[in-house]
Amino acid sequence: MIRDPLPQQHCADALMRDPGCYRSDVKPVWCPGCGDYSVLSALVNALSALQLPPEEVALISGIGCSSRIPTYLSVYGFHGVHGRALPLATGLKLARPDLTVLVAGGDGDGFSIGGNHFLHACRRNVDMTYIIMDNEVYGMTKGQASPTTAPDWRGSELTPAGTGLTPFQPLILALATGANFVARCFSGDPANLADILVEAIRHPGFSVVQILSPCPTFRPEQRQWKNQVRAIPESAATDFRSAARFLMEDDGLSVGRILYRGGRKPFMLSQSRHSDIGDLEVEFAL
Amino acid sequence: MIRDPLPQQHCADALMRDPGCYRSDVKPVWCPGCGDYSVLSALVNALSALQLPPEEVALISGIGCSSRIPTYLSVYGFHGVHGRALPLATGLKLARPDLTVLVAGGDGDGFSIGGNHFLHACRRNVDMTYIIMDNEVYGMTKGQASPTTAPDWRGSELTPAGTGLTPFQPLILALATGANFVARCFSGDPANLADILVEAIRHPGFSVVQILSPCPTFRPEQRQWKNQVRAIPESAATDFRSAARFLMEDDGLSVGRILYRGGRKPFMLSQSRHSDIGDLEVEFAL
Amino acid sequence: MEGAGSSVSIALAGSGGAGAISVATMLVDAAGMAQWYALMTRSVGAQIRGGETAALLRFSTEPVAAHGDDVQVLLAFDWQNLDRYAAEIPLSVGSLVIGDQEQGAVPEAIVASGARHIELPLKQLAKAVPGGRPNMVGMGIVAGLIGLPLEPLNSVLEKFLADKGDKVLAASRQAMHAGYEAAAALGQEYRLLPGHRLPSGRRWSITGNQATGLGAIRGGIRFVAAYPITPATEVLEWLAGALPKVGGALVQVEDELAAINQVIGASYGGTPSLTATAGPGLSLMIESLGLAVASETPVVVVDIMRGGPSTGIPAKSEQADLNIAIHGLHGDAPHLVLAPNTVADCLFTTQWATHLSETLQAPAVVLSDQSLGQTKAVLDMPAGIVFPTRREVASAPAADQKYLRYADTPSGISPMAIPGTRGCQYTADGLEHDPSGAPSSRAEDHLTQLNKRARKLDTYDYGDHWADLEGEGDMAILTWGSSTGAAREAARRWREEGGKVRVLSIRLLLPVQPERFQRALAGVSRVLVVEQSHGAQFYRYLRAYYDLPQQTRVLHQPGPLPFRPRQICEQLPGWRTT
Amino acid sequence: MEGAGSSVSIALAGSGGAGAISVATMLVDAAGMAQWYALMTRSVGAQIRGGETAALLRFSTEPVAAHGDDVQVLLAFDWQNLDRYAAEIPLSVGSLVIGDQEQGAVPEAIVASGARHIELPLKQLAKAVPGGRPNMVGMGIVAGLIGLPLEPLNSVLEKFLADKGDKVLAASRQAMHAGYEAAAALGQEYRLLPGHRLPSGRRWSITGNQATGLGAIRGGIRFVAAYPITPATEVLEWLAGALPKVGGALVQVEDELAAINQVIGASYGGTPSLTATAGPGLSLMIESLGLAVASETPVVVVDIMRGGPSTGIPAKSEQADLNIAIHGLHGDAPHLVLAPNTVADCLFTTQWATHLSETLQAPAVVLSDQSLGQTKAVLDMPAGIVFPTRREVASAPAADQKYLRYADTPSGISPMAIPGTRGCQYTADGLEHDPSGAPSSRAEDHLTQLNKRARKLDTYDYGDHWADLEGEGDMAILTWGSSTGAAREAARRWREEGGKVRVLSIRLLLPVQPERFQRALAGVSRVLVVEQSHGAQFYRYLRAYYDLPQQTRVLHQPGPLPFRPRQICEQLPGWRTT
Amino acid sequence: MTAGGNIRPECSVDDLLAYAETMERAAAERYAELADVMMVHNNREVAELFRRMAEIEWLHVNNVIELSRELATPADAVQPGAGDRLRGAEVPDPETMHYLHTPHHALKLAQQYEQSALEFYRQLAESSKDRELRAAALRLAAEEEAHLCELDCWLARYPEPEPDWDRDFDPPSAVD
Ligand SMILES: Cc1ncc(C[n+]2csc(CCOP(=O)(O)OP(=O)(O)O)c2C)c(N)n1
Ligand SMILES: Cc1ncc(C[n+]2csc(CCOP(=O)(O)OP(=O)(O)O)c2C)c(N)n1
Ligand code: SF4
Ligand code: SF4
Ligand SMILES: [Mg+2]
Ligand SMILES: [Mg+2]
Repeated sequence: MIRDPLPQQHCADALMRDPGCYRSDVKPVWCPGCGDYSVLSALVNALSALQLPPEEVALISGIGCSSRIPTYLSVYGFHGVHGRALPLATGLKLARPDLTVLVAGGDGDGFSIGGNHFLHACRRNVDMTYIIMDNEVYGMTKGQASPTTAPDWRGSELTPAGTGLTPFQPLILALATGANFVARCFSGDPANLADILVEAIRHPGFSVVQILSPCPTFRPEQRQWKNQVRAIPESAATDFRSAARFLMEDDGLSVGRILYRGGRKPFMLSQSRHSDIGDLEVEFAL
Repeated sequence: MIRDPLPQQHCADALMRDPGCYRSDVKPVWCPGCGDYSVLSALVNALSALQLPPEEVALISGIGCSSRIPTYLSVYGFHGVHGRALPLATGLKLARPDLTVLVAGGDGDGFSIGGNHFLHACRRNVDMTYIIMDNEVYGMTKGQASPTTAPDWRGSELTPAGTGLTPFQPLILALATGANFVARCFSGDPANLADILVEAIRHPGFSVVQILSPCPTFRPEQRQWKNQVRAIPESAATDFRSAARFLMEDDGLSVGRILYRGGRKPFMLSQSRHSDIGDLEVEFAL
Repeated sequence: MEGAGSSVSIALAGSGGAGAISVATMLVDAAGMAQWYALMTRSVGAQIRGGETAALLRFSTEPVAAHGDDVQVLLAFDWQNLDRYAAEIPLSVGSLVIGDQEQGAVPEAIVASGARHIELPLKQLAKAVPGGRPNMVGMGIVAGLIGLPLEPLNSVLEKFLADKGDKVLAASRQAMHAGYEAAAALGQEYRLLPGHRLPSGRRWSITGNQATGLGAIRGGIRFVAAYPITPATEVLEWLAGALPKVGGALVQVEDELAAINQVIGASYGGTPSLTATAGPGLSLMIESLGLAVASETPVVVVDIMRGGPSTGIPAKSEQADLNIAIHGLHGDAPHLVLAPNTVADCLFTTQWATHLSETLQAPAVVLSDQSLGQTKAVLDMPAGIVFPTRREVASAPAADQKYLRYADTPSGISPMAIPGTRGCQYTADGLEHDPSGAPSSRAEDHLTQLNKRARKLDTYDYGDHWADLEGEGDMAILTWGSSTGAAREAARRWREEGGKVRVLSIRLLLPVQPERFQRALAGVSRVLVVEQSHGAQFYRYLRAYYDLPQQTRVLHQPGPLPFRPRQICEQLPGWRTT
Repeated sequence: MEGAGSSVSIALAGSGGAGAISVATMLVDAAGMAQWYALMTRSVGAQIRGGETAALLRFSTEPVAAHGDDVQVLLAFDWQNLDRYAAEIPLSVGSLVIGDQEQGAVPEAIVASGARHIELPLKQLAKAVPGGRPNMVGMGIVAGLIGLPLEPLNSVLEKFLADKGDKVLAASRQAMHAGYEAAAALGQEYRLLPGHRLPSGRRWSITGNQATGLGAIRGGIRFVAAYPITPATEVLEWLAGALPKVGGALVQVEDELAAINQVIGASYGGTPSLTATAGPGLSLMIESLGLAVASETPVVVVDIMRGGPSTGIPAKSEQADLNIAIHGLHGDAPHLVLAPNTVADCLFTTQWATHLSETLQAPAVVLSDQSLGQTKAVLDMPAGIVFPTRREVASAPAADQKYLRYADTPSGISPMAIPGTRGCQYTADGLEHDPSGAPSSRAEDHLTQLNKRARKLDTYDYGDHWADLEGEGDMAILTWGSSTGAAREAARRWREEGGKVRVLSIRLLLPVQPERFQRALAGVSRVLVVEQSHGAQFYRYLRAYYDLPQQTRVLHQPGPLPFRPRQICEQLPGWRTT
Repeated sequence: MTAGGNIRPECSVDDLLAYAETMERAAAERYAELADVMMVHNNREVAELFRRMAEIEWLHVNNVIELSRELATPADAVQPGAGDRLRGAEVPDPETMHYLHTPHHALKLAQQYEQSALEFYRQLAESSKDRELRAAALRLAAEEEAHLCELDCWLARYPEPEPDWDRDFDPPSAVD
């Protein structure tokens, strides 16, 4: 990899950590043109802006093209099984509240097999940031419809007549179940994405950032997204209601703004009182 | 069980099927005072009102006190595993569209372990009726908090300080994900419940009926529900928006009315074209 | 069969609400205070409340781990639906049945046993005391029958009824006394000899599920993810209360898929973590257990086995999850499987499992069962074993070196970096990987990692804890888990009759220990395998991994009935002569 | 090693986009039209697109089920990252490597093999044709080398490029011709003898995954629930297209938990149903497979095995899901496990599995693997076997009788009422139940149902299909699934050298058939077990259930490399002499 | 997308140079990344080209540093925000890539971004009232122009490919 000629060492010690400090030396296997590259760029820039020590950040994912992302960063990572990134991350954060915990993955991983954990993670409101690279398709298994796929998309042999199903609206559900921060972005505007990721990571509680991230291989028409997306109007983002109302009308292509920031207290486990194991045993002694 | 003195036989043949025709001779193991008894009554009354031949009805459930219900009816039943009633019923209905398929279970079964299937069943909109006996607790495992439990309920040793979680709002999620019929009832008003069940079963597509059904054993305070519930105002039920708006404000104790009836076409599998297996093999022949 | 005097078996039965279980619980504690040992299991109907209930009690002057062959005394508060579980209360001609004639005739199933039957007016005796209840009368009768002194009885009553007020306490005490006196008329036949005097606090009263929880905490577990399921819920409930006191915590989660993944996540973060479940829940955890294997993340999964398959018989015991625990994972996925064999051993085995899992960076499945877990026993205070080592962790590598999470070390154990450790960032992965953790599908990397994961488990020295061996001779009973109690009692009887027999109860089921096994069975030519499963799962497992002598017999029966020592004895002499 | 003349092995390699796979696919079909047999497997890198790709081809005058020992010709369109999978292209001193010097030097790994190396200007030859591509030139070279006539080549080109327009077709044909001619200079060494002439349509070109799909449809499957996973997705994709044509349907679902439950539901409704997955998905289906056992609902679950544990190596083959398929369920849960052993057998075994599952009202797991599933083969048209029976269904009982869903019949099979049948309403249950289906936790009911569920599987007469036996002698190779091809080829060579050996490939893995096994191995004193797993899972399984001779050896290796016949041969003579 | 981020005609020279350095750096890194991407996908030819581009961008970085030194601007006048580094006019968009791209495509891509950078600096030079800023912008513009010329020369060597350049006979592979 061609890198900034500065030595790597500064990443651990220097006062100023470049984005490059957050990248590992494993090269992505994503297809050229995949939106996930930009998500990766935006994420490392966000981490650099936050100047978080890489060893105090953990990035957890499931399975899918997008879920490969932890390997490409130099933070702690866990590439788990399909659909279970959120509970894995939750366990980690609950046991290690000192870490900055990020979760990343795709629309299939998060909303199909992982849908239940998504709901319950929003309800639980643990202080983590969930980054969904939504390409409305299962990229890794060669292009089947995902929950966010339009009902009439006929590109997969598994659903040759389209799915006929109401697409899954992750942000409406996130709002309805209690997520504390909700935003939608577009990988084609990584600068804006990076800015919003910074906010999402900073915000306490469970933050959900849905990113339209095209899959040119199985959804070549998504190359057009860059001409189709539009900015979320400021008015949509004034409060919970306006955000909910906006999302119900929206076609999913409005991006680039934080829609909701809540004030709910993040969930934590209280493990305050300390006593000796012997004290526990008293209850059994006769 | 004390039954209609008429011989059972008439149930199969007669033009008029009594509610008793829909009851089996297995006696419920529910605690005296459990709301599920009234749900059972209402359901057999609804089936009688619809005069559905018992052999053309299938009632599918998961695991929980409430999920024991199929055994108590004389229709076809399947008491499956915890949390999987909806996919089991979906498979049945897709393969056998001629049957009337009902699904029943508890708040734990449906929204905790089964939450993902709930979302996807709403999206899929197969013509079935889902009857949730919501007691805001896991009855069968002796009283732990369920997704619908209030965050400050301290009755379980597993969550001695309360769950601290945002309660799960099944009807908002049902609306948001595409259910075609949404209602909330109270087991304490079985007459109204029976009427609404009739409508739910009649309505095409996926119908969701949430029933407040008290668990006097682990939530004795629910005996007060009968004094606390109130009627859903008519205005709430005019359309999708009004229903959604109403639910967002409601405390969950408004009952007795259908909140939403949609016009979405139920999902079915097309298995129209008939050809010979030999025709399939042609593609392989050289 | 058992010598009256050193052990007595008593059943209390009645429909739910009659109070059989609470009385039995108090009797167990009182017996412990009276310097005896005791155990209590229960059998319940399908109803949540008000169902048929029986408590099976055994009191003894020596530590006791299994029920006897027969129930010597059955005291029934009523006869409601007793036939539904009569099979679980083995009566014989020598048994005494005490009923209250006000509750109707003795059921046919009981009469058929040939047991002696007497009537005592429990309800009337209770009514004579204002606020008195028949169960307290029953408690007095049992106490009187076995000669339990009044002092411990009074003190357990005080403890259990502490928050009920003085009036209730006085009435209860009085009703109990009435029963105690009524028992005097029934003779001395069931009186127990005095037990060994131990200093106060040296006897414990504990259930297997509580012991499992305590073992976990002793082992270092500080994070637990919980989804309730019978009969594992009490492990979780006990831990929910105990963990915060030692700086840990429990979280209730949405399902078992979440539970196993949360504990993997917490453990990845450096906190020893556990979840407890039963067969259906274990099934759901299988995929992610494989992730723990591949990512080399230690986690402990306790399975309190119940009747299977599927939902099966949730409240009853069976040893039929051995197959899934040993072989349930897809791919080649070496891991640890352990099983406690007594109530007390629930503590040790869970603690050891935690130690091994942490040391070997592999998931450990602990197979307890309903009969161990829900048995309440009076036993000698378990020894406070402390295991020295903990997880081998990595520290920052030298400047010119790259940290390799999955380094191919000689022991197979690779130092694990805990997030927060500077310079050791890596990605844990369930995909096959090279030593650094980067995904790889190369045959070479696959082989290296498969070898390493197998080697770390296979070459570790597990010491003597792998199994419990007792006795000598050329005959051996091979067993595991909760069947051990009955097997040991059968062996004891056999030896009392002059025979020789070994009992080998395997605690470490995976990885297998063929050399230790061979040593333990050196000179043995006849083996009787004893297990509570329909499919003879333990026997098949033994065949697959161990060499058994030609003369091997299998005594296997499914749940819910536990083995009675007699059943095992019957296999011994008959077998000897043929 | 293999006689040039009757068989030739060729590898085509190049980075994705070079067209190695498409050329190989066309060559296979063309070979079939030319009255030969062929098979093709592929090896791909980690990239979705543009990764390193190799197609391994074998052409033969006789039916062929495994690759040979070496690749005789390697044609590389480029050398990009070939070292990443060089291990999968075994070259030897006798091999010929054809490269294009424009693509740079031959990699070290290739040179090291000692293979002969020549350069052909593939790219230049292609450029000479307007619109010509190097892969077409390559296709011509291979065709020329093996003597494939032009006519079938032209017709596959026409078929494959039908929608690309005449210009593309003409350019491709011309480029292919250029290669064909270039091959003439390379000599006759790799020419194949003429194959047996069969009537048109009597040879099929099909992949194992397609054959599985077709077997399912032939078996009567009409409902499929699908969640995609490599390498099972193609089974589902093929079925999605095919099912509606025969009145069935496929539905894509939210996860594997939904998939297994949907098929249970559909089957309960009377429709034979199937789902296909790989190890991770099978793990998630475990709990509900137990439900199918307990509720006695037939379902077929196809597991296309891949490298494990956990996510493992998704695109590569391994036979390591045997343990979970046999033993993965909690409780005692008898079920069916079958495994096809050739591409063609994927059809038969899936069909038979469906038949057995329907007949015995039990779930059947079919263990295929990536190497069978994703191999494309030219083979003789599979025979159209028709199984007579179908699910035993109940009709309305007499007026005075109650329908008992789980009646304790002598065969253990209880007639199953299909919803809609009047008077037979019952509740299917995963809770233990009495014969009517009502929940019961009584020991007696439990035993009755456990016995019945075991008996129906154990006493059924499975006939000769349980295994394939070939050869004779006192030595046997014991194998299963995709390892069978290499084992058979090794045995053939052994026999050609005058030796005797049996090959027993077990198709019905559960229930076990000890008597048939004993008969098949009568007179055998030495056994070589061959399987592709690190943990020797098949060997352990055999030990658990069958009696093996003292002299038993195990040749087991994990994926992703397949067995080469030579590896097995090497075990035979050495073993014979020691 | 706002090319140039917060850089407006009324900004200072310090701002411009800080911006320019960040941008050139980002572009260099991005080209290097694109080179990696193409290497992973075995498109060596295009990878080499991007590697060259990256080197050229590093030269630009050094030139900006040089210029800063000449103008004696403080090292980091403006702290770039998280997104600013990605907001530059000449940072190529990875989403336009294709694994079968030919050098022609790659050069076209580079041209597009260099062109937009050129226009950005030119416009700034035209619209700013600050003389110093105009001079600096013009110098940066000149550099981009030179780079563009170079690209033109290269492009001449790589004619437009056949219209079906993106046709891949091989199916994609599923890896998880
Ligand atoms: C249990 C399980 N089921 C199925 C799969 C196969 N699988 C791998 S990735 C994937 C879908 C990925 O889609 P998405 O999450 O949207 O990620 P993308 O590839 O589109 O980024 C599936 C179904 C698996 N690995 N594990
Ligand atoms: C896989 C699995 N996990 C856990 C359980 C234990 N379990 C049985 S019922 C139940 C909860 C029931 O709650 P709900 O659905 O609300 O029903 P209720 O009893 O309140 O009617 C649980 C956790 C189980 N049977 N299977
Ligand atoms: S298949 Fe789609 S999602 Fe996957 S790497 Fe390629 S472009 Fe990205
Ligand atoms: S425990 Fe509660 S839900 Fe269950 S039967 Fe009793 S009252 Fe009903
Ligand atoms: Mg996706
Ligand atoms: Mg409930």
